[in-house]
Amino acid sequence: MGLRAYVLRRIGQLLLTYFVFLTILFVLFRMMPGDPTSVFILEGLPAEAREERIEELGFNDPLYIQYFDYMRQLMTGEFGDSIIYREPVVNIIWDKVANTLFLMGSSLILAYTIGILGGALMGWYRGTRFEKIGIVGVLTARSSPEFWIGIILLSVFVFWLGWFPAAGMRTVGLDSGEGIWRFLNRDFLWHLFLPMLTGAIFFTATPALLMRNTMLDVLDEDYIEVKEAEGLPERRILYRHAARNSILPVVTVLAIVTGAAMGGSVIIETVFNWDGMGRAIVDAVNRRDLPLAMAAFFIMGSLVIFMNFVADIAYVYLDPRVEYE
Amino acid sequence: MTLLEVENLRTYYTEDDGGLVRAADDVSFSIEPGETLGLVGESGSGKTTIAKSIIRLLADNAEIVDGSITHRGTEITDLSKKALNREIRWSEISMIPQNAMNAFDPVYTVGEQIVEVITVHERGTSTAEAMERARQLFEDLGIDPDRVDDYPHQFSGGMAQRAMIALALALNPSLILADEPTTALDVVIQDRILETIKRMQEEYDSAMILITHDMSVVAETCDRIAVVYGGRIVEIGDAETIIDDPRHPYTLGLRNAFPDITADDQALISIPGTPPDLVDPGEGCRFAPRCPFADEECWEVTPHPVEYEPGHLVECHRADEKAFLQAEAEKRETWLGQEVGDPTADRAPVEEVDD
Amino acid sequence: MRKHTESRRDFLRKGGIAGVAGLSVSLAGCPGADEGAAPADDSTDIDTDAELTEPVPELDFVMPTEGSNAERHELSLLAASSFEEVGFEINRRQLDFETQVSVALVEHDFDINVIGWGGTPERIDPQTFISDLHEGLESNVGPGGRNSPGYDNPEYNEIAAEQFLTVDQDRRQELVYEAQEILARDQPRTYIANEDDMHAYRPGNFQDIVPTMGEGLNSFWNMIEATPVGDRDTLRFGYPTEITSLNPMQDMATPDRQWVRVIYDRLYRVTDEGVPQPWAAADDPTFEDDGETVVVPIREGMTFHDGEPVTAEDIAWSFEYFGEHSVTYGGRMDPVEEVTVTGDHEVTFHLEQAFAPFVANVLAQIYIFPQHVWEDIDDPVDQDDEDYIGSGPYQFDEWRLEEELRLDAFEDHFQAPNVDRIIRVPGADVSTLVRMLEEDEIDMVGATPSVSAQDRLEEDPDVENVFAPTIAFFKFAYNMRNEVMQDVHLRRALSYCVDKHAYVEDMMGGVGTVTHSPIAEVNEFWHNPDVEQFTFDLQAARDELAGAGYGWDDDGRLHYTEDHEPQMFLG
Amino acid sequence: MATRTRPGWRDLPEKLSSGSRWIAGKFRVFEGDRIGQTGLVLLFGIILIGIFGRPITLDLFGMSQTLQPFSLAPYDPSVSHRGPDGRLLRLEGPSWAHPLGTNHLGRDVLSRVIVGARVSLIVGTIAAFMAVFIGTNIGLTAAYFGGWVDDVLMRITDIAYGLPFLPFAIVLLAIMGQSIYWIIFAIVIILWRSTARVIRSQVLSHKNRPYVESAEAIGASNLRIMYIHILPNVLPLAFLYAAFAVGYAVIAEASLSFLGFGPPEMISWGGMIFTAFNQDAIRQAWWWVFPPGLMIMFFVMSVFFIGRTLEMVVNPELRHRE
Repeated sequence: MGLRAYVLRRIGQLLLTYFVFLTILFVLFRMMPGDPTSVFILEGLPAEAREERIEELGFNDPLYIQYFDYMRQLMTGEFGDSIIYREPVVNIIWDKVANTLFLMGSSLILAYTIGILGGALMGWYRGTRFEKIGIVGVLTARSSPEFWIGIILLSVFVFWLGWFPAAGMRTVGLDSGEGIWRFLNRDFLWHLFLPMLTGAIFFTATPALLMRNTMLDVLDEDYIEVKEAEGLPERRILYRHAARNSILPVVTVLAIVTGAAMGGSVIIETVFNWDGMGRAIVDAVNRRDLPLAMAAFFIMGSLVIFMNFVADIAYVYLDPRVEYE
Repeated sequence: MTLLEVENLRTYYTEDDGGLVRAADDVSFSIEPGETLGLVGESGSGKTTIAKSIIRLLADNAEIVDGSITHRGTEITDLSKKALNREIRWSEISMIPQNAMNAFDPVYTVGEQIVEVITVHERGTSTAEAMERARQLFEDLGIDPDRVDDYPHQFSGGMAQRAMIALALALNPSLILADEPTTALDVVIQDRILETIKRMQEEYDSAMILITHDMSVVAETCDRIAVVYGGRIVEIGDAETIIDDPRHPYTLGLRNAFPDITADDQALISIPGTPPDLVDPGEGCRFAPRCPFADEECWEVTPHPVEYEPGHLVECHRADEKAFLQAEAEKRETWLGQEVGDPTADRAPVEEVDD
Repeated sequence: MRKHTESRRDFLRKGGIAGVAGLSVSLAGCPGADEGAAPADDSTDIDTDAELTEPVPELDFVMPTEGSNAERHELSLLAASSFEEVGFEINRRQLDFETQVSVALVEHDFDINVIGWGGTPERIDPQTFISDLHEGLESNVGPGGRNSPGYDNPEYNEIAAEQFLTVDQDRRQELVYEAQEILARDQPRTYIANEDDMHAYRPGNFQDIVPTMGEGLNSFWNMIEATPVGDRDTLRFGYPTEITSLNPMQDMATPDRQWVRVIYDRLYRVTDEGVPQPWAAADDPTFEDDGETVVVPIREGMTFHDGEPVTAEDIAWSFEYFGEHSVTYGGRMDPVEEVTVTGDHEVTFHLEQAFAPFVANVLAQIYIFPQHVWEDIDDPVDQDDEDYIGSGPYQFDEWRLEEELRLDAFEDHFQAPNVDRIIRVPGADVSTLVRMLEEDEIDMVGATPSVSAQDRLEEDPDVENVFAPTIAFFKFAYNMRNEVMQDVHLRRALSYCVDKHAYVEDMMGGVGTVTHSPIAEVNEFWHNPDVEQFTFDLQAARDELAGAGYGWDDDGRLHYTEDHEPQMFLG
Repeated sequence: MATRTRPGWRDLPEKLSSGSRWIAGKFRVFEGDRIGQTGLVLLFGIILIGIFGRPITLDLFGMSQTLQPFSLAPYDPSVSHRGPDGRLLRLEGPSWAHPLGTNHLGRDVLSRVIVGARVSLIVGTIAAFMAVFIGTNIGLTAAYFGGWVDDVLMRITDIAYGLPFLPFAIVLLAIMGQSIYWIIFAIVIILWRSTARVIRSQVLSHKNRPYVESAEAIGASNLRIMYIHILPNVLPLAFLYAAFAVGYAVIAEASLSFLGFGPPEMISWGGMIFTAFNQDAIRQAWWWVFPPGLMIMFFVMSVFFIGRTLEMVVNPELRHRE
């Protein structure tokens, strides 16, 4: 099968997966007990006004109508209005998506940089003390749930040393600029550091162990010996040849892990009060703001599915030897 | 001036249980510029270890414990890793491994890999110049120069081996270590590759150490031949002498194991038994357990090389009985009737694997 | 105005709002006296050896999860095991807040439900808390109505309706007392505690803070009065949830209201002592026609944030407009027939009939809008005005969702605040805010930290805890739509099983007040201190049950007996 | 056909005994492997705590039977302790009476940590083994039958890969109500997928081997080939995945508990940290936060360490080669 046909087939499968995912999403959220207006009852919302609101939100329509409406909305990239904020969900959600992407993106970049380099070194220095300590360290990090790592970092760097801010994304009242400069400034990075580190510690294990394992295979290959015989400097062999050949499975796993990391962001966001998508889902689910919750879930799921797709394609792309199944 | 001088080389491996494997044990030989030396022996005899010791490409658990290797007066064993990389490896001594398909890094094109070795060693050479040289090498070796942009997996086995030769010649080395360069190939192509190697070696005026277990290969290609057994060179001499007039029973046996280049009526006779365990071999000739001619002395006293003709050294107590040995060795019964007198023979025969 | 920084539990029982009676003092008429009806004594002799019939069905106990309310969750579990000890079978249903509200208040699918009512200042008037069990009131009935127990006692309904119309303050007090007695007797709910506030701030950054009853540091007056120490100009105020809207027309939740009201003025504002005082009004209103006409003089010289003057027309228009469009509080204008402009600086309200809490609940609650901004808007509820132009002491600057709400002081206001700017910071939860307070990233937190954090803050020299009592209360509601819960003795027995004291002392760490009535002790004028009290006493619970024809099998499981005759109300 | 093969079940005892011999043989890999040994010791300790933490009584038909009377936990974990003056011992630091102090309701933290082992053990093992069971069967079926069966099953796997775990679990628990069963269910839904993929590719490589072909040639049924011939060959891999799955399941349960979606009315380590976090006590009450956190870490570490050692059995390539 040619590359083109392969990619086309994958896209076909992607669409099918996607359709089923969306349907599951719809079913899940329609099954959810409680209705979004009830939050206001305690605030004194009269029963009549509540009924009106429910009608307006379309919760009284037959299910199939709601389903088609929902599909149509998603097709047009619209998510409806948030029930709580009474504002289009799109206005609310993208900021949170950006916040989560910054957080988890930087975490993963750090995790993969450390993981790949560390894993490569562990493989290169196989059988040494360094490798052993590396493995134990990495497994220990992987054994610690994110919230646990976060709490330790908080205890040490905030409560004890006082080096980093306690929570949030920006110093209260600081004007940090517009657009991308809202993120690329010292204050933001300073706030970002601990949550990012939490994720990085948690996610380092996968690339590090995988990298080490494939390194062990690669180092046994003849061409590594030839490269040594060629008199290439050790570093060059390590990074340009051994690591480069070991990185393939790591890259494909990266895509999958990226998806998983997005889902796991809720924990870090909770510990560090980071206003991201994960927390948005929890909040929105708790407050039965279905359009918002659905949109957040939808974006996150899309990201995961898309990254899995990218993983498949990346594999074909990165390894000249691969044959399309 | 002698190109490479190996003296009393001892390379030992440490096993997991602490045992020492004497893979090269007191090996001495030398090579003149442009000369081709064949290292012949069964698998596990230590010939690859000798070659790898020369460019110090030994595994982590292997060590050159004694001896010296000098290349044009430079003591290789004393060189720092950096100096070794800069002065010896590939620029002076390159190698052709047995399976070229696996000897190229699969994620770069062959051209890129030739360019890499050139630019790393010759600072100041631009990538374009290096690539031009790679294309030139390809042309010399009869490969379409445009194929420098192909990935290794796009080459056939024979083609890859030629590309490997191109890589080995890229820096015009004074010595090439060819480790079973044709074993992985079809019989049909083997000869052609061997011819190519020979032709290129002459063209580039490099010396070569050809490692093989195949007597017929060395007979055709080499100026001199060293027969390796149990980590030692048991016989070394001119190609003609070793092929036509050997003195060591092992050489005689090896000769039998391959179709005679001259007489084709001979059936193949193989040497019974297996190569010796090199962990703590003890006193006595290491070939004694398999040798049809071994006597008491052979079992008890380690033989030392003796020069019988100029440049022809043999390590055997009974080497002076040349005529007798040669005559007996041609008889099939000599080898078949041999009662193997050593417990190591109980070991299951080792499959022929490339070492 | 009383400014206090009294702290911590020493304030606990000192509190009280003497001024509450002054709420509608100008309406006070003749003192009338009626003895409150004594609790009826119906105890009959019971034959404890009566034959057991079927077991009392399992009770469906709806409670919050630990995440939605840890303290109430603990108490619910504690109570559930006490119920079981007495012989009930309990099905514990832990629900998150939204589901709980839906299940209990909308679907009425429960036997016992745990929920609290919030205590905003307009609820100081007993109307809200007395009438929510008045089944005759339309807004209480049906799904989403506040009468979640479905309590429908004709005697009570009558009293609840009457107090609402009684302008005479003392007479009304008597009726409210009586209503409390009936509730205590019938126990449609177990009133458990007032969950008081203990807020914290950094005295090194701010002084002159004004915590008020039911609101603590969230109080309007605090926003105006708090004075920075040193060259500080910004007050950073933390609150655990984000506001949902600043549009006064969709102002639906308490946190929204706290900020809408600093941007939009009102005619009167309820002081920290619970009394409405003139604000945009120049003086107290004049009541004519037995209270059916109310004349309000308007303060001169006020302007909106865009510089336009605030006119009497704006005000009259605002009241009409709000009554017409506000989803949540439009109903407040129901008693008003018409609003007319009767002078350059005078507005007159014509009521259908005299309404006791008119100033506190209408004039002091409805916002003043700029007519020139709002009159052209099609859908006032969904309108997307990002300028929020009002005439209040703060003007809108910027709102970054889930990040910051920034308001600037409106310097032209007649009572401009003491800070230049106020920033509201929403946190994911109170702990986050406390953390930020401790690290000097914010100045005040408008929510009660956990008991652990209170203890810690107590020891922090840079932080001060301030106590504010509340009229809010928390209770178990018994669903009287279900047959099993219709028996008053069963409900009373359940009430004996609730350890209110443990709740206040152990779970709330002392920041709370045990209550037996919907009207808080701190609401002195309306609170009836002599109602029947239910304190934790499992023996009393058993006696109550035994006396009402219940019995126990060998496993201690509660059964009905032949003697059992359900009785809905006592008396 | 002249001779029929024996029915599959007759082979079973033999298969089982060879299986257990195989397992026993594999324990040898722990020799000299310090990491794996540490894992075994940790796991053993946690299992002991789980069993002996509190007495176990079984109610059967009204009969109460005590299976295990021993209690490692010094106190009833839900009793609030009070000082001599009747005051609640709120957030008291470690003392002789309470080696790990007390929590915000005066409850003994040590007892709660000990009791918490059970939830982790139960959720971890049940979820992991269910996930691996389902994943193995799906992978086996998909690879063995191929064609549309494979296509359908693998698309289902893709969809499972599209569900982000925590959000999905939170929504699920919001719908179904919080309970330990639904937590296990949510974990299983997410965990089976990786096993399915790996087992599938492993089975694919076995499918065309001579032993399968010869089994086909003598007319063995599909089920027989799948479960008697192929399965034992991929079982080591399934065991390996089970070991790792236990770790993931424990982390998943702890994470859900930390977000307040844990099993209600059960003491779990994640839940303890949630309460401490929720009660804003992490700043002062280290004795309340660190022990459960360390326990989660140790438990997961133990299975990961063991898994790493097992991995070298399944994939000997990973052993250090010289």
